[in-house]
Amino acid sequence: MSLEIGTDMNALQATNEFLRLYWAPLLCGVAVVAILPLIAGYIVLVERKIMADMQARLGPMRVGPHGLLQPIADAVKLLIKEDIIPDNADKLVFWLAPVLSVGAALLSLAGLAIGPAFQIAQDINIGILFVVGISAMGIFGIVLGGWASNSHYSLMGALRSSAQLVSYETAAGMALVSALLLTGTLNVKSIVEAQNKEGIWFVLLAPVAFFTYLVASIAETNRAPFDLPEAESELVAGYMTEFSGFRWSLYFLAEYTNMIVVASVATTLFLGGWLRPFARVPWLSFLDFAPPVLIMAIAAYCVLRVPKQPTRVQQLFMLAVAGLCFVTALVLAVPVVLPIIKPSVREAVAPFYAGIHGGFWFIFKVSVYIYLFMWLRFTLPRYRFDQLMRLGWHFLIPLSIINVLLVGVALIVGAYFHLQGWGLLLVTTPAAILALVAAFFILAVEKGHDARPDQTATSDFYVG
Amino acid sequence: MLDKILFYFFAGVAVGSAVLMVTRRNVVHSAILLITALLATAGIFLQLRAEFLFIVQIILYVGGIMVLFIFVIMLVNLDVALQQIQFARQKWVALLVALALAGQVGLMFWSSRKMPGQGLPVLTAAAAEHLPANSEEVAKSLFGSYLLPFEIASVLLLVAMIGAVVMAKKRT
Amino acid sequence: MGPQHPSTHGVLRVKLKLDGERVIGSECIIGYLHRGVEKIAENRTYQQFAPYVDRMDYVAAVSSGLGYCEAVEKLLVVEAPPRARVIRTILTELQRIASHLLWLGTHALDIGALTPLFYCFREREEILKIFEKYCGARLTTHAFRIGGLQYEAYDTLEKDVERFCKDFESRIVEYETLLTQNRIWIGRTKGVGILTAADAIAFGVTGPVLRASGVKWDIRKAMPYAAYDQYKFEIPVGTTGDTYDRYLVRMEEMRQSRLICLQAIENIPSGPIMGKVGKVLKPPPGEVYHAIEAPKGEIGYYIVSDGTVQPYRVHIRPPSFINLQAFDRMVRGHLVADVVAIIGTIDIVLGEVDR
Amino acid sequence: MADESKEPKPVHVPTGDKPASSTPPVSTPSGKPADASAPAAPPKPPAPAAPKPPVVLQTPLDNEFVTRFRAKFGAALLEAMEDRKQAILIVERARLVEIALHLRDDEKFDMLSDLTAVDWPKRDRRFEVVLNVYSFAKNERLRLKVLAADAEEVPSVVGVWPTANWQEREVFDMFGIVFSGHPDLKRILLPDEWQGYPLRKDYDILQQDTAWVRENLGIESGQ
Amino acid sequence: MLPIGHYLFLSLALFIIGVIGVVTRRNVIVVLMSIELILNAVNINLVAFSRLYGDVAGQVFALFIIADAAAEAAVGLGIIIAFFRNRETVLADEMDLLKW
Repeated sequence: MSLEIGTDMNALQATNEFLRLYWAPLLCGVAVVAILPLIAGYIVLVERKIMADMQARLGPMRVGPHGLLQPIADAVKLLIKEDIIPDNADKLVFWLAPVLSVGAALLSLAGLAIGPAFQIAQDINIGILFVVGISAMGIFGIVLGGWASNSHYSLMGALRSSAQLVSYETAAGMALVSALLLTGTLNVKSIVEAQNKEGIWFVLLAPVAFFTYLVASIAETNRAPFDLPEAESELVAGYMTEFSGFRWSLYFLAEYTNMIVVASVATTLFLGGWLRPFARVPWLSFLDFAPPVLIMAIAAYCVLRVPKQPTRVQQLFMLAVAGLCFVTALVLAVPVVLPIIKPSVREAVAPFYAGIHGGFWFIFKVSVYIYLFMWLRFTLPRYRFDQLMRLGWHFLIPLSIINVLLVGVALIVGAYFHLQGWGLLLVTTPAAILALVAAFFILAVEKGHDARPDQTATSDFYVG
Repeated sequence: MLDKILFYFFAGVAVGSAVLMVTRRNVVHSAILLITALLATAGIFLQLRAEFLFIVQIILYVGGIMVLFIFVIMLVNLDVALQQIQFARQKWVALLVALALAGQVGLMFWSSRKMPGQGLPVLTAAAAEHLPANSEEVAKSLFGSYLLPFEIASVLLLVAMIGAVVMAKKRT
Repeated sequence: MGPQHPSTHGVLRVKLKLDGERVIGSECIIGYLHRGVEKIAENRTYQQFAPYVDRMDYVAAVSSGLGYCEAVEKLLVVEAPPRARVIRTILTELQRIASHLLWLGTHALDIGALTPLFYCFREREEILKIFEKYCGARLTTHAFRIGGLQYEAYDTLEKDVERFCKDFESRIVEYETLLTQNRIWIGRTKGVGILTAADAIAFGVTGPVLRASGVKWDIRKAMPYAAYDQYKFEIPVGTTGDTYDRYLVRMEEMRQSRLICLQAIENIPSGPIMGKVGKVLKPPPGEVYHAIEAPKGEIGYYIVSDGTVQPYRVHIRPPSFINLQAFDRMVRGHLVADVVAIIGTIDIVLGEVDR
Repeated sequence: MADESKEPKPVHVPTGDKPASSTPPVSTPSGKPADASAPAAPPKPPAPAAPKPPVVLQTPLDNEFVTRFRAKFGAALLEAMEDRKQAILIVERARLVEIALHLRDDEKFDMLSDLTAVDWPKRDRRFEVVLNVYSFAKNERLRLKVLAADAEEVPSVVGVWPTANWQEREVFDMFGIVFSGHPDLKRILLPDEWQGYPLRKDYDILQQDTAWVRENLGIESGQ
Repeated sequence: MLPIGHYLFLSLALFIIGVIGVVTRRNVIVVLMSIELILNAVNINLVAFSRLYGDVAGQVFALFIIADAAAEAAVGLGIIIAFFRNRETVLADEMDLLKW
């Protein structure tokens, strides 16, 4: 699709020419921006439910059956709430900050490919880099937000969170570099193809990179043990203190979109985007049936729950949810079942199959990744700011740089023996082990020269 | 057609925000305006099919240097400096200098119109499709013919980093 | 940090002198919750004053009640019957577990761990149910009377306590897996708020804070009261006296309390629950100082009687008030984030600090 | 005085209307033991029943510790007695710090559990500052008493036991006893500009905060 | 790809604005920012010509300029912070002492 349309056309012809060429990305773009608040809302609901479940309580149950309507109630509440602007705050910047934050988050979604078919910005040559770059813009939203509400506390919170973001971005960048060594290209689609060709997910080839990226991405979205900026105890709600109502929900949306972005980058790069697990293993092809069966089970469960709902309207709602799940199960089943019934129609169905199933698996992996975020959030206490920075600078960044080195060396050796796919494991696993040895070495050095009373050993925080 | 629209849009934004940046009293506003100017130039890089540079500009310039600027502005919290007058007395001298500069370049443009020989190279650029993939191209030449400058640049960055750290360290 | 700061366990205002992030000095401004309990005591009879004692340390009301009743019994030179003493021991130990659970929950929440709070409150709920069945109240129980008990133990008391103790062991293991080995928890607590043994004694600190600094002293062992001399239990002692040691000491104390309860419910002696105490108490003139081991430390009652129905002077030695003195020594040189952790680890209740 | 909120029980009117509690009107607060209507006298031998004169449980105490103490301080030890098996030493006010140092270093009383005061308006030296010390080594408690008149200063023991800091401030806050040598003697529980010392016997329980409320809030206190 | 004149004119405009900024503004930080703007103008030229001649060397050189701009900004801001900490001001006029 050449960008250059004949320069001599008049305006009208140009516009419909433009539309003809770019209707797909425009449509996807609008879809994503519209659906995202809903998705973010439901992620919040799921998070509160899981948190409750882990804490031996029920979580939101009041609005709609099992609190399913809770996000809508939250959204309405946020919209209605009065929008306070602190006096002599910087009006322009106060308005701009949340917009910038959300804009950066949503824009970086454009570069990602949900399924082979569904990608907003078709094959950007610099795919992953584009996503990382744009999400780096989110820092401005936070910093300017803190500055605009010109209260001392939120300024400190803003400075702290942006310092944290900047330092963990380098760590995340380095982790991505070591993964990109394996793919060789930046383009999102070709990364997944590369994993498909190799027949192995890159998480197995570069486990340390995946681990560092996981830690860095948690820190980058200000969540779980790294959510110091809005640590209630010292600076109340950090840079978000002065924002209320709709503005605050923009920040909230930005945080959750960032979480989705980070999760999908990890999925594309490490967990083989929209590939079905063991995509190329013939005898495991029955896994194709897994998605429809799974959704059908959910639908059945909903139907079972219908009689238990207290009021009529909740029963109806539950029925609607069951119906929805049933339809999705059908949609997923068609491309799988049809070729078996009528082998002739296989080629026609193939793109549909790839698109729909690919989409399912991608969303499935992203939700597993996000579940990990939530799980960490409920179990781990919070880092102190200096520990947080020390973990970032003294441990994560050197570890990821060493890892880049080792993966590079491993690849050269691999190429020398021209190993392929699972063969590569022979080379990359020793590289991973070497990286871990380096990690413990960094730790030993760390423990050694830090004898100050409040110094703490911060090895990889997965222990415990 | 689309190219023309894009270029004029980005050029307009760039020049507009640059002018505003220079004239704004509030430093934070001028920082934000500089960011928009940089983003506009990134847009122009994109229009010139230099994607790698587009993303490097965003990550390095906007995501790195401007964050540094904003940090320093916050740390130095300039409301004390706001009250002082922002513009040096020699405002008019500067305008004069700028006009002279503009005049000279304008003259060069104008004269090139007349004399075909030494005029602007009127080559038509290669069409967009068969341009080689940009980042691979940049990588090849960067690590191919320009390896030495690459190393020197890294040394330069190292020196700058150490300098900045030493300079900004608290004199404890 | 203003009086209504979310993590100061009540109305405590702390003025911090900061150098950047580090704390150089601190001053606690208290008195927001001062109700003049000691003045009221001089205008009430001995029995009427008992409920006031529960309102001081509202988290460990049973133990302050026990302290007061035993002090007055000492004044009257009267001994509570064995059955009453055993039931008192059981309820006090349960109250100790409940108080430590509340401490663990809020302390972990201050440092950022969300889940332990809900686990702790789930167990604490069980204990409060037992209190409610026994004496009708959950928090300020006023469970004991001078000379013995008011209410006979309800029939399923042994079974309830046994059931609670049985599954409490697995619950403690749950907390331990969440926190003890947790690298971030260790990071936030090890080496924070160190109090050496000498400082602890100098500042008159008592209870788990003192034991965490390495001083092996517990009134239940040193001067046994109620029925503590009949049971075997150890005193957990820390080494460095930092927040992590205090955490370990309190966790171990919960285990020991559980053992005491188990030993106690095996044989609750039968017999009267009320000692030889008349309706009107007129202790012979004189004075007494009686101290017991409350969950926060040594709570002491100095009662002077002039022979009338009303005590002439009642002075209460509150453990939180005196432990809080050591706060300034512990907080120096730490970061603002640690101040919250240190306030949590001293485990103060403002009702008791201000009286 | 409309005292609806608090229970009407003015202190210095001994025979005011009693709350409907069943206890008979209290006779003059002289040390009259339980009157006849008390139920069966406590059978415990040491606390004899009503007929005996008021049993004073305070018996003079002289064990080897007291002799050692007397040998060292002689006149400073005014009286040594034991009340309900708890040793009490009444010592001279001036030499309190010296005695405290001696107790802490030689006698191993290394912890000051409690420091408080009692107000006996009828005595000439009305205030009795009470120090409860405890020895970890000997697992023993000892009570030191110092008598001080209204304006007299009591030497502060903060040097010996730092824990006395806040406790002395509280005694000053409640009784008005000035502790000489205390690092920063000011009110700890009550607002700084509070007049009067609440725990003194002559301080009526009812009109506590009228002055403070009128001054700070400009309204009449509701007491 | 528009004729090269447009890009030259654009970079000239930015360059001039940058120079004006450097000369007129008293606040050192804004001066630094204007320098960034000037460097950016130069970049546009480089990329335009690299696109015109199809040789990617221009873009590589632009990369080096960005690296240099980063180094320069880092050291420049370091100086400003050190200066601000001692003299409490960020205005160019008051930076008249070589050694304070």
